[in-house]
Amino acid sequence: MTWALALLVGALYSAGLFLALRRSATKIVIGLALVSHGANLLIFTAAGLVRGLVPIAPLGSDSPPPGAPDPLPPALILTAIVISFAVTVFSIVLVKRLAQQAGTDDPRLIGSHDA
Amino acid sequence: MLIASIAAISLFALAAPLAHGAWRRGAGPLLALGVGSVFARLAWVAPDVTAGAVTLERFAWAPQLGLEVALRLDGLALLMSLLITGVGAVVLLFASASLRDHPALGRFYATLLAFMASMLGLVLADNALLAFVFWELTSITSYLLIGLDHHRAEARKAATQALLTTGAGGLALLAGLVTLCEAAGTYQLSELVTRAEVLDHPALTPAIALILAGCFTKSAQFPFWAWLPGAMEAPTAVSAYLHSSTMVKAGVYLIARLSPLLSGVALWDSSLVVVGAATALGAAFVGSRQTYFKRVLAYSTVSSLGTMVMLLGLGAGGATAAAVFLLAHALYKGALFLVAGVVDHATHVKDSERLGALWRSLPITATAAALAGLSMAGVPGLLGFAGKELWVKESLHALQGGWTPWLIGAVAGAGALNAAMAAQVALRPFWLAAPSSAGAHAPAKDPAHAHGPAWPLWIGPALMALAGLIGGVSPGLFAAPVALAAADAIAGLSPGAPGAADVPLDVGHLVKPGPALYLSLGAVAAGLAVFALRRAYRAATRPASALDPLGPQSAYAAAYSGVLGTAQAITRVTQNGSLHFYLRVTLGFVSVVGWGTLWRAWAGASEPIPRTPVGPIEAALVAGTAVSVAAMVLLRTRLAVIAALGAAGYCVASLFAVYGAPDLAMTQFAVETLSVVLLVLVLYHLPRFPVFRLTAARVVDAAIALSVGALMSGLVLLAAGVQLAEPVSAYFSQNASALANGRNVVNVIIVDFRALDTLGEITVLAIAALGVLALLDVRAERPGPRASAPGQPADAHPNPAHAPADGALAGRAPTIGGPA
Amino acid sequence: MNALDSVILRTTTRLLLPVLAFFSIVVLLRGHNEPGGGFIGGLIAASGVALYAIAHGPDRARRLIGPDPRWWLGLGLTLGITSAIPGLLSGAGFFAGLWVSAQLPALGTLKLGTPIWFDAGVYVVVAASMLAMIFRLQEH
Amino acid sequence: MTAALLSLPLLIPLTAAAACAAMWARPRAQAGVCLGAALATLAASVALTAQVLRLGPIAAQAGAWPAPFGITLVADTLSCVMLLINSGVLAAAALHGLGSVDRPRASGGHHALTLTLAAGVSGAFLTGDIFNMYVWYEVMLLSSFVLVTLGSTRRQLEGGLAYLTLNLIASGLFLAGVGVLYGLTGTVNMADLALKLPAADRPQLVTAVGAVILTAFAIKAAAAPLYFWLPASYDTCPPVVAALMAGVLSKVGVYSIIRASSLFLGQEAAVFQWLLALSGLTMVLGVFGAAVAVEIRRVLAFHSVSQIGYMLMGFAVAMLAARTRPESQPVAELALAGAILFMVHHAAVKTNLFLISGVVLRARGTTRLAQLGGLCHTHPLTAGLFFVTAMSLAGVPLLSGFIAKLALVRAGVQAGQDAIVAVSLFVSLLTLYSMSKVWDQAFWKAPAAPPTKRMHFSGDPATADRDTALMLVPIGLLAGLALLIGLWPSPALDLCRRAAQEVLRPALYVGTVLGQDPTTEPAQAPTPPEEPL
Repeated sequence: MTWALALLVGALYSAGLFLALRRSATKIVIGLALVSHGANLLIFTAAGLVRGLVPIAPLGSDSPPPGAPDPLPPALILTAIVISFAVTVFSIVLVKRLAQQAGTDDPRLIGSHDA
Repeated sequence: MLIASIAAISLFALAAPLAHGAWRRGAGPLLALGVGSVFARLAWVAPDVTAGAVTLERFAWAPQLGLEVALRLDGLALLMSLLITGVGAVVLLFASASLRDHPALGRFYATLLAFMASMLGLVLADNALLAFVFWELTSITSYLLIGLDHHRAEARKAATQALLTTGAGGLALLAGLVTLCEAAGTYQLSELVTRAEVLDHPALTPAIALILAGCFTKSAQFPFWAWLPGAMEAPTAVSAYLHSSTMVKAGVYLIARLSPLLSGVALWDSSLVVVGAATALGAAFVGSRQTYFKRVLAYSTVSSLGTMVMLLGLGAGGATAAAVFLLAHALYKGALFLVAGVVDHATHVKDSERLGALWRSLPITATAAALAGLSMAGVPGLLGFAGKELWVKESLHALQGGWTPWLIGAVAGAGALNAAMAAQVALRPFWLAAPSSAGAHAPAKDPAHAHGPAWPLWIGPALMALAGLIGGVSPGLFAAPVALAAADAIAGLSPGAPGAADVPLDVGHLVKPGPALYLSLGAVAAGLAVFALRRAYRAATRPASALDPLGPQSAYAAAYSGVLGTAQAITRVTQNGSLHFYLRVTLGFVSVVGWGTLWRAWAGASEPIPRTPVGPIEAALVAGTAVSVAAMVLLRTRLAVIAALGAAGYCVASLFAVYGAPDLAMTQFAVETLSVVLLVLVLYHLPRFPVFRLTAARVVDAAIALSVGALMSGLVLLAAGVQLAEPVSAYFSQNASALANGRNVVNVIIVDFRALDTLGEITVLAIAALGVLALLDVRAERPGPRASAPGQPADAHPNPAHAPADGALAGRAPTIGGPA
Repeated sequence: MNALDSVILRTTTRLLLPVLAFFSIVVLLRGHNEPGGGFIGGLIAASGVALYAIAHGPDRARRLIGPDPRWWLGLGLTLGITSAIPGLLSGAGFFAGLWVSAQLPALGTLKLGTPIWFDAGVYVVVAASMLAMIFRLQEH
Repeated sequence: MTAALLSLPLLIPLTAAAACAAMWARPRAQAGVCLGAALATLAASVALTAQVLRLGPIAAQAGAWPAPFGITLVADTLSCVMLLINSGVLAAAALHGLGSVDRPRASGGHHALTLTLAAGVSGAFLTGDIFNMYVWYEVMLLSSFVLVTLGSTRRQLEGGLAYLTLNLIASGLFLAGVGVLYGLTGTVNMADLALKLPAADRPQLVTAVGAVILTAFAIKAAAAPLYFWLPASYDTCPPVVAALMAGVLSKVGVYSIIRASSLFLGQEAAVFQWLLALSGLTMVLGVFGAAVAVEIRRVLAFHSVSQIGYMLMGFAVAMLAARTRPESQPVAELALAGAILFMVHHAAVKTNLFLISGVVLRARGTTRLAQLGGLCHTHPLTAGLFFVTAMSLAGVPLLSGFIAKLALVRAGVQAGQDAIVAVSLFVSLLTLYSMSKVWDQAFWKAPAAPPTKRMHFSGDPATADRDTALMLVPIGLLAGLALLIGLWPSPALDLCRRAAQEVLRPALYVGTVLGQDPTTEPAQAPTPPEEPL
């Protein structure tokens, strides 16, 4: 399964970055959202996979069952998810405002002052 | 005393604008008096210094960097500092009259005095880095002085050229000094010149090359001299002071300062002689074809600087000649520049050929010009003769040392052409008849100046010319002791030891029949002949202007446009405004660096990749994610792509759920739902994506994206297999319940163990909310329905797409101070 | 988007709102022991108000929550930051958890501590930022 | 006490930001809060620095959870210097903002976002935890995204898109790198990583992870060839925002490179060889852009890139010297001290130049060189302050830039890195050129055209003079700082050298965070739960 998830991480990054290279600011933002999915899955997979147990201590017990998955990666990913959500929402509104002003969301048509 | 001198002049610089504001006319003479008092103080100790006393003053500055305020007054420093303060006082006086009505006179005083303080610091500095500090300050103050009349484009251009040329040299000098001093292990100049062991150091050659590059640019040697004639855009007072008497001698000074160590090194000596001689002859040739006062003087200055540089390459005898020449040149050339200023002031004519018989209206000035001109031409009885005579003598001497006879040709030619130039500026306008052409000006026509110039104007040239005369007639009075003490310092002779000081300078000793005398008198005669036949000479030499494209000005222009053209070309490619290009380069870099390093890491890893059984649910989820991702790449409507994004997110969330992270899964489900809703809300109205086509660009993009993706897969596999240490998270599982009162370890981590992360996270969320509001509310463009508030200017741009970026803010705000 | 002209929706949301609000608080409080917590709780609360806004229009929803969402943002952040202070004052260090427990009849022991205070801050910030964005996008 | 002091540079701006958000409708009050918080942050940073200079590096564990389990805040001299930069620039921007931030921008959240930006930067400088650093990175990045686009002009949005996209890619890489690090070592505490990674003795593995993380940092630092976002965005936003970003933001990337690679990522000397090569490329490409740019803020933006190169150069020279020859420790210290001093200098000077461009923009409505001119007659004070600051940037003596440059050149020559020294001096010449170009075109030249009627005054034109005067206060102070460092460099040099010494001895940092160093607050268990209500 590690192999499969590793390839999936690669697929998420590849597709996300490929979208970021397209002629649409919308696709860029969506692609970056996909990249952050990839990063989350990467953290998750890199730390090791455990199936069927949760890192929650059962009632009456002081600690989760032995062999429960590492609780830290989910906590880190939780933070990362919220952050990437916040960034995605902001960026998509940015793209919308840009598209409203420029009449297109093609970065090749709008981003030219920098040349 | 030394630091006090520099501090006093710096103080004058700071006080100058105030003084000018308070006293107007009186400020200049007052400041000149102040500088004069510093001169007097230095002159007071001169007898001690020429007798061999060396004054040292040291103060800590930045010991961490080897930067120390170490000041040292020896013979060479004395010569230079007397010139700096003496000529400085006279020039201030001159400027107070010649620039009387200049709007920036206060600022001019301040800058000139700041320059003077820097120059004084440079010649007194005994620390290489301190010397460099002052060296750079002279470049900057000179920039400001050349650009004093900055409304004129030529002045600004000349200022920039001077700044860039001397600035480039300065940086070379810094590198050279640091290299040399690091090799020698000391930054103290007086210590450095005794470290002969550095002569075997491999860094010596680059250090010499770099130091000479600095000195040659500053002292306007071939091929860097182009900035100096340009610098004549400055007011005459500035030219007289900076560009003939002092700053341009900084390079010569530094060469002299390092001579005790480096004299005798083949590269050093031969560079000085070859470049110096080339400059002396080349500049003399160019100058002898000019007629404008300041141009002639500028090129003759360059030529003289070449002479001094050349002499410094000729050993101890050359040092004596150089010191005498330096003193003589400062006096006559300073005088002639001021004379040119007086003439310009009186007649507003800059071309020496269009003037004549000025001795009638400007008798004192004409006399001063005559004396200075004779000195410059090298006529016996004046200090200039001593300088020239020693020069010729040393050149002949060098011939025996194996130098090519061409050298003598260069010396003779330069001497002759300098004599011609002396006649051109000192003889032609004053003592010859006015030209008959209609453009001729007689100053008497100008009633304002009919009574001759004010005393501050003529006193300077008169004093300097007189000094040249006294120096020639009675060298023992001041010229010989000062110059010879300097020569001792240049030759590295310990003060008081028998050496150069034995060289007699009085006319009786110098006028001895021999090749030297014949040669130098011949040169004067040839010069006069050139002057007499100047029209024919100029006509005959006109073909030489074909060489201009190879000249220093062209070299500067080529370097300037070459560097900027390269910069332009590169910047146009790199910062081309295409986000797509930026992304490609960035991702390409990631891919190259990532694979380059991952490859080696893989090769060194032997751990197996962990295998966990794949159940049907996981398989379905992986497949679902993969399909959604593929759909995102292939689909063309926005809604479909957003839906696919949501599907991918749900699949990933389900994977989290399967592998024991329920909180994570819950959050991801919630966030994914919200994202999709918001994306749809925001993007609902936008058009479809462009049509999918397989193009070469797309293939490249795909390759880059796949490469980075594969890199990430590789990293995951590496990290999943290799475990270098036990995870710290066992601590969380053990203590969450007992110490943190929570059974859900993930949540306890979020709100307690790693609460700081979460604090940052909610801050991000809050910022995003503020950001969305700001994007939608604060609008500088596109006056929509909200914009039609009363009081809004009617000239709102009809087409928002073409509104200027800094347009009026729509809505409730008046305007926004936006970027342009 | 204006309020949907639907009596049913209005009535439903009016009824749903207190339920969701209560539920969100429960999720917030139980997060320490079971899946849940401030983030999810805040999202649930926000979705309740968002539904209300869809049914009754953003103006009435704004009146419902009282001050502007930005005020609530400030409050939530302040809650989060100030939960660091008791630990600082007690000398244990900032963000150090301090706990008190109360015996509640019928419910057993209720443990309250600064981490829950902190989680409440998370709850408020999440809800407020969601509402700030949703209201504005709705009005736009 | 220590814990309080360590958390204040983070908590003060964050609390003030919360207050500003709550006071969204009262811009003047927000400006006041912002300034007050900035000064308080500055005071806290100074106090913290004093403490660190007295006691050595100090650490505090958030939530009192012992390292490496909780999140550690740790301040060594380098962190303190960076905090001083951050709070100083924040204070300058807040002061300037009193005059330059108009009402719509203020109610759009300018002050709150300025404060969150500062908080994020403080967090990044203080945290001893690499994932936590990621979080603070995102705080400051999103703050800066909003600040860059605040006003929503088309150019701002365009610049914002480039800025956002490239920085989010950096975030994606950073996060991935952190995940891989955790997967390898099971820890995200940087001191713990500094113990565990070398112990594993797998330098090639570390370099592979390091390549990803350092590339992410290099994007944020705007090193070549990853700097495109910076010139694309700095000249589109209000000068006060550009000042904030140029002053501190890209230095966070440099700081992170220094911190991470000196502690645990730089196990192979080749890493620093590459860094050195990139630093040269960064300098040259940046200064080329500046030399040909025709707009003041664009010139300044490109220079920011170029000067990032100097900072990286100093660090790379230092690490190469320290790694290759143990006896060259003093050289390494000087090089790194030079790099750190360069950051201090650059923060003061570049911030100031952007602030001055704000005055120019206010006065003339444009910062395009062709349309400017005559400012040295109409605005002599501004002209003087610009000249001093610009010359400092160009490394002219008696000013801060010279001291920093001299330290780098000396160390470079001592370390035998002649090529990079040559490059840096060439770049220095072009810096001088482009500064003189701005001076020439904007200040010296006769005005190109009479100022347009449509001036870009924000707020009330009646208060324009007062506003400009307010804007000049921080400009004067920063120019004074450049002069002070130039004239009296010893204290700054000593501070930077001490910071360098500590960076070059990672054991000190590790001991402070993990060990029983007396200055570390002992890790305490939380108060027992069973206390009566």
